[in-house]
Amino acid sequence: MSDYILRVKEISKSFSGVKALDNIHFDLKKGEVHALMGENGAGKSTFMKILIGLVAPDSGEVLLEGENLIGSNVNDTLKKGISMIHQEILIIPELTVAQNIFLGREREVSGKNGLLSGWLNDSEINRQAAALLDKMGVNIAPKAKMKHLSVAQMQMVEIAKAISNNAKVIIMDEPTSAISDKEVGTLFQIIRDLKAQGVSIIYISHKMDEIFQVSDTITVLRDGKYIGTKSAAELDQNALIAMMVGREIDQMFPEATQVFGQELLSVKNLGRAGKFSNISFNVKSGEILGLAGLMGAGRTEIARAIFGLDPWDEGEISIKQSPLRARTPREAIDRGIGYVSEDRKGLGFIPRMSVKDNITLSSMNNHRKGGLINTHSEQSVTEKMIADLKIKTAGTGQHVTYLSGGNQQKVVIGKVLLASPEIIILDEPTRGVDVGAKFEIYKLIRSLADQGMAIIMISSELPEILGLSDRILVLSKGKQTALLSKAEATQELIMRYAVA
Amino acid sequence: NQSSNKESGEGGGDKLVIGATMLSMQNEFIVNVSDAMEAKAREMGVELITVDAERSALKQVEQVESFIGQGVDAIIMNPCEVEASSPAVKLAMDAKIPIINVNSETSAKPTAFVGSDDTESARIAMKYIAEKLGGKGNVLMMHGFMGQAAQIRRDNGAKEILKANPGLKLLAEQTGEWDRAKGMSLTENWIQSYGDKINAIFAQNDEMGMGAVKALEAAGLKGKVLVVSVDAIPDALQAVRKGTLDATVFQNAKEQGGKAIETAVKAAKKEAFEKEVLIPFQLVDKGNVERFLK
Amino acid sequence: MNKFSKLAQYGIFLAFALICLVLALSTPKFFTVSNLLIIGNQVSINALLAFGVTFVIITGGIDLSLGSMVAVTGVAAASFAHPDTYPLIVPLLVGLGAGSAMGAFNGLVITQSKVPPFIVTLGTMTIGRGLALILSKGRPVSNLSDEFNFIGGGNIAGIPFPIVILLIAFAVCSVVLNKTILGRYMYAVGGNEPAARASGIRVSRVKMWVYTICGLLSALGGILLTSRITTGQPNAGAGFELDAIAAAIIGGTSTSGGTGTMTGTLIGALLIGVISNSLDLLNVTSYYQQVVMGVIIIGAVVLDGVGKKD
Amino acid sequence: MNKFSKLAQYGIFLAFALICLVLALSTPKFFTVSNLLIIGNQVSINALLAFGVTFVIITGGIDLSLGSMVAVTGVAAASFAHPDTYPLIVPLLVGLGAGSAMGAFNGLVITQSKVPPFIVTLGTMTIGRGLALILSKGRPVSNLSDEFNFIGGGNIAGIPFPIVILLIAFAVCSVVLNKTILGRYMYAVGGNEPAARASGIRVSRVKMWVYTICGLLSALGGILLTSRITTGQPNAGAGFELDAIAAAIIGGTSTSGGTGTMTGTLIGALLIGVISNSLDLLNVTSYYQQVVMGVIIIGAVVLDGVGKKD
Ligand SMILES: Nc1ncnc2c1ncn2[C@@H]1O[C@H](COP(=O)(O)OP(=O)(O)OP(=O)(O)O)[C@@H](O)[C@H]1O
Ligand SMILES: Nc1ncnc2c1ncn2[C@@H]1O[C@H](COP(=O)(O)OP(=O)(O)OP(=O)(O)O)[C@@H](O)[C@H]1O
Ligand SMILES: [Mg+2]
Ligand SMILES: [Mg+2]
Repeated sequence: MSDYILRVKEISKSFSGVKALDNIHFDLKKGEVHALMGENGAGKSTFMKILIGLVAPDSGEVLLEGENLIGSNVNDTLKKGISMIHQEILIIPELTVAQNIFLGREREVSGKNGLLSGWLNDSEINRQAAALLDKMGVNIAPKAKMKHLSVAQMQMVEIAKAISNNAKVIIMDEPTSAISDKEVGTLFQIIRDLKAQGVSIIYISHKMDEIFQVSDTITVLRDGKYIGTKSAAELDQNALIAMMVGREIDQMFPEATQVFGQELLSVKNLGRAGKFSNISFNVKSGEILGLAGLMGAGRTEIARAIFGLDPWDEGEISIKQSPLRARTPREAIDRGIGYVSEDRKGLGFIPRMSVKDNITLSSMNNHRKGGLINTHSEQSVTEKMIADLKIKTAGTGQHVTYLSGGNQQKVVIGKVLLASPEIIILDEPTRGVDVGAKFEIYKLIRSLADQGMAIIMISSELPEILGLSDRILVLSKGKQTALLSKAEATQELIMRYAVA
Repeated sequence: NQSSNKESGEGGGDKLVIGATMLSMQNEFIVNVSDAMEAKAREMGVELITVDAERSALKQVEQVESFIGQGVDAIIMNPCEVEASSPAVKLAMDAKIPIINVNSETSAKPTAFVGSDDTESARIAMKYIAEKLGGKGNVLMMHGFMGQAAQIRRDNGAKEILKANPGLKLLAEQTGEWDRAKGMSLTENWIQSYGDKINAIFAQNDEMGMGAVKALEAAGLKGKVLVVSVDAIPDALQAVRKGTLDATVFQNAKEQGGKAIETAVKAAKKEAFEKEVLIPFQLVDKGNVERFLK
Repeated sequence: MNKFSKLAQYGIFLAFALICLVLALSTPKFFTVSNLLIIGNQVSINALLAFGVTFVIITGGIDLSLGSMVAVTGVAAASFAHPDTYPLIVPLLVGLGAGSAMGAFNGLVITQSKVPPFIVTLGTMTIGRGLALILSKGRPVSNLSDEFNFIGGGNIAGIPFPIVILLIAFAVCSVVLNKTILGRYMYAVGGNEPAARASGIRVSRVKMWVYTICGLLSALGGILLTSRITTGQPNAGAGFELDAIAAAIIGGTSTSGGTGTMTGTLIGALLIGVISNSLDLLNVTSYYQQVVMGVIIIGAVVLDGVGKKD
Repeated sequence: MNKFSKLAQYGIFLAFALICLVLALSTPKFFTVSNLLIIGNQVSINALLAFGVTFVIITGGIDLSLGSMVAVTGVAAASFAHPDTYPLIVPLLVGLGAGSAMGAFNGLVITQSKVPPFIVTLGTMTIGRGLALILSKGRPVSNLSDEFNFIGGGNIAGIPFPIVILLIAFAVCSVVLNKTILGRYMYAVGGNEPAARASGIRVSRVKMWVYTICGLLSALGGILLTSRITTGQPNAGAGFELDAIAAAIIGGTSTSGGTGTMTGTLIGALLIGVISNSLDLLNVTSYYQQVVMGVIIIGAVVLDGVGKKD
């Protein structure tokens, strides 16, 4: 009994009448990695926020080494030895990496008492941050401003922050959703070290292979209810998926048909100073082109340039042989390009607008009626899209901010589809999306290609790239290093070109 | 030493420079004073630098400091406040630059004063009301910006007369912030509250008085309520002629401005000058309004 | 608008109803037809400006130049409104044109430079005030034609004309905000500007529209004011911007952009108007009026917040 | 502060230097010691308020009650500063205490209710104005002791005392912002409030501090003003809030929170002061002054933006 460090009993929580968590039980052993699994919207993050003291539960008990934590605020729980890597990146953009890592703990670091206890000791903060990042094997300058980092680098800083707290329990809510394999390797090494020191870890991820790599125990939630806890050794992928979604998924990737039509998009010698250079490729109707590369390879930058979000310096982009001129998102959309960004929250949707208003935002011209909006056509189009994409929402009027990550992603895809694109660029389309929804999205991507669209898919998950792409363009440090056919591509080959 | 510092105009280097700081160039009466000063300065061949204190005593003190720094030959100040503008007078006196107060006073004694006493204007207006009502009736008073010198003095003057006429009852007093639209709204609201009980309204300036007239006209009460205000701006004079405004109190802007420049020039040249030039107020009603219309 | 945000508005609506009830009980003069019409009349100008600034705030901007635009447009219109000079349409077009031009200038600077709206409109606030004084040479422009004065002073079937204008403007603004694509884009731009851009919305164009509309509504307010007091005052409208912004925020428009409704803003404007009317009716000493006004405004919004809690 | 943000400040610094250069060339009176001291003296009050509001804006808030706090604290201090009544420390403590209390009240309402800072401080702006009038019965409080008047009017070795206070306040505010944990938390709260909260920062406490400090600095400004004009003026300080906020934003503090420096704010305040001083020196007609002032302020910030572009 006493080897449980954290015990949770009968936690329930409702948001405006809707039950997000219903009578949850959870026990965490000392020194174990305990995976928490469930579909998007199952209540995992809400549960974790209750543990850390950011959300107050309606009822229930949280005991850390026998001490009840209910009523404690974040400040207390952090001090008592729980720390958390949040699902959404929570950083202060204007502060430096080191300042972010030790935010809230400046007093401990400065080591000063009495009158000087309010004084900052930034040289010590920088020194400790440098040591920490070095020990983790992460190459980020402690004095760099946070806002100048890539999302992946920000995520590594968040990891550093959580482990620097010397916590007994570390919650990791989708820590790998924005980082590439190399950093995942780094993280897993850290997790093993922590485990050896007796630290307990709650690990949340939608990446199945990770779960079986790191976890000792797995607990599954579904629709806010506790489903069960099993030792990782007892389970295999299919059994786990069945526990999560309540049914089995046999084949993850749909069959490719491989009949391509005319060339829709062609990119010639595209370059942007300091970001990428000499990029040339084309995509045909019905084809899925995968863009592979390590974090920071410049894939997102290329996508943004094509879509008109960023300028470019040299080269040409043509749609059906005629070049882009205005180089704005409006032109791109009008010419038939759709873009699903990797930055869902920043570029994807308007949080405080309804599902309907978001989903029709790029195609409002289809809902014009004598100068006013035709709400009827909007409503019916939205309902159809919700049904087609199986979006889980309380209704067309629900604010997108209250949807779970996977469903937010579907809303963004729906918006892009409604603008009737011929070319769709999907940047990390399944980031943070649960297995069930991932499967839906794969089917959707393939069916779009089958309908004659040209698809560019950027992904850091190699199985996804391999499973779905007809051709694969590999990038390394802003340069294109290979264009592989489906037949010749293997995980090892892609990696070889990605580090070239 | 100051003449070497002076801006040399086309005519040569010896032109006298006078710095003037005005209460507010958004106030029609003050603009008239300023125009009169400008005209007189041109006539006398002196350079006049006019700045706007925008009703802030602090700004006024700073402007006088700047004038001293620039080494002007004389300063004319149209004070924002009795007390708060006084440090400016002291600064100028200490720097041995003559300073002439125009239009209103400060508690510190300047080199000379040209103008009239605001308290008197309110006395004149209220006396007129007392007379017309036969010493008996209900009066409403509309104040300017609370706490400003003109508001305080016009309040004092009016209250003096009210005290002397126990038959006059002050039903209510509120601020209309010198503003016509605010004066109009306030009167509309008063009409709701007091309706027929109102016999007279004293507005501390013509702008508010004109607003009161508009509201009374709209309510069909104009014939029954006496409205008197202060300043004699052109609009108010027109209204007096038409009979919508019963009376206003004329303050001679032209005379004040001209005399201020004359006095400043004399003081700068160290010639003899009058230490106090008082320019009297005059009541304007239907009987004598033609004299004041250009 | 979905159910949730409609519910959120009940808060301020209830606060408003409560205050009206208290007033009706404390003075019988409050709930008379004539007094309600007076309030409507007095509220109209602030409400027009508040509608304009609601658009701006929804897109995440701010406009501090409203008051100056009232002055410039009022003076400009008045200059063409003397009796027997131009037909009525001329001063109206001049005023509305001047307001739209100033608004468009705000929009142009804001979209073309990286200067925050606060500074740009603070600058045009000062510039506008100067322009109004230059145009009028610092003196009120009076002697206006009767037709012009009807706009602010006349009645239609016993309803003051400003109230008629107010209601029409309210209807039009509500439709623009809720039923047109432009309105939808305003919410999108204020809700998440990068996402709006990535959705193909021409953000600069939306902002240009919004500041221009705000200028146009300020001009309407300026014309109404000028006509009501039968003079173009170069110093008119000082401080109006704060009242208008207050009305919008009291009505639930968030300064961070992306939310707000015209109904909320109308209630906000009415709330301010009702309080200042009734403080006069109750003859509260003017010093205390200010204290009471401040307390009630904060109180109403606190009440609103309580209503919103889940 | 790292190199990048230092560079970003060069923009406004260069704009400022450029304007000074133009002025120095157009009038020889500009670059005299006496004129520079005058400018420093004139800038001091606005700069103090701007320092206070910089803290507030960095946390993502706003304070519109600065001007009213100047009036209340000035009147309160003046009431205890008559000659031969209390020692000098009493009016100072009364003024500073009143300012801190009002600031703390702002902070309390903002953190305890869900009312946006704009509305809360607009409310206290009105309330404060009323309080100042009530305290002073609507009349200036004059006849103050010589020691009290020294604060705003005296010199130390030829340097006006307000400049000395300004420099000390600048040093202290810079240290608080850059060298203390409180300062760090201000940036964090304004930069990303949920992230600050998740890091265990007590956001409400930080906000309480910030509004209280802003009240304290306003009180310092109020005391300086009162002493300078040797009167506690109940209507003093009207409109000061906009100038102070403008100084902060011109100096690079973003209204969306999380950025800003005291050096920037100081330059912003100096810029405003220098322009208004030199427009007087150049004898620009007052109406045109406003236009020029507006154009230069927008222009300076445009220039700043150009400097910032990468
Ligand atoms: N503040 C809130 N207000 C209303 N509903 C909320 C709020 N926060 C969460 N929810 C709802 O609670 C449910 C659980 O959300 P939660 O974020 O915990 O899911 P999750 O399991 O972490 O999903 P994902 O895998 O997508 O991150 C969802 O239906 C979500 O819409
Ligand atoms: N705002 C920024 N400021 C500075 N550098 C940036 C910024 N955004 C991205 N970078 C850098 O630009 C490079 C290219 O980033 P990009 O996001 O295009 O990479 P990517 O190949 O799409 O990788 P990812 O898998 O992370 O999406 C990276 O080195 C990144 O650190
Ligand atoms: Mg989650
Ligand atoms: Mg990317």
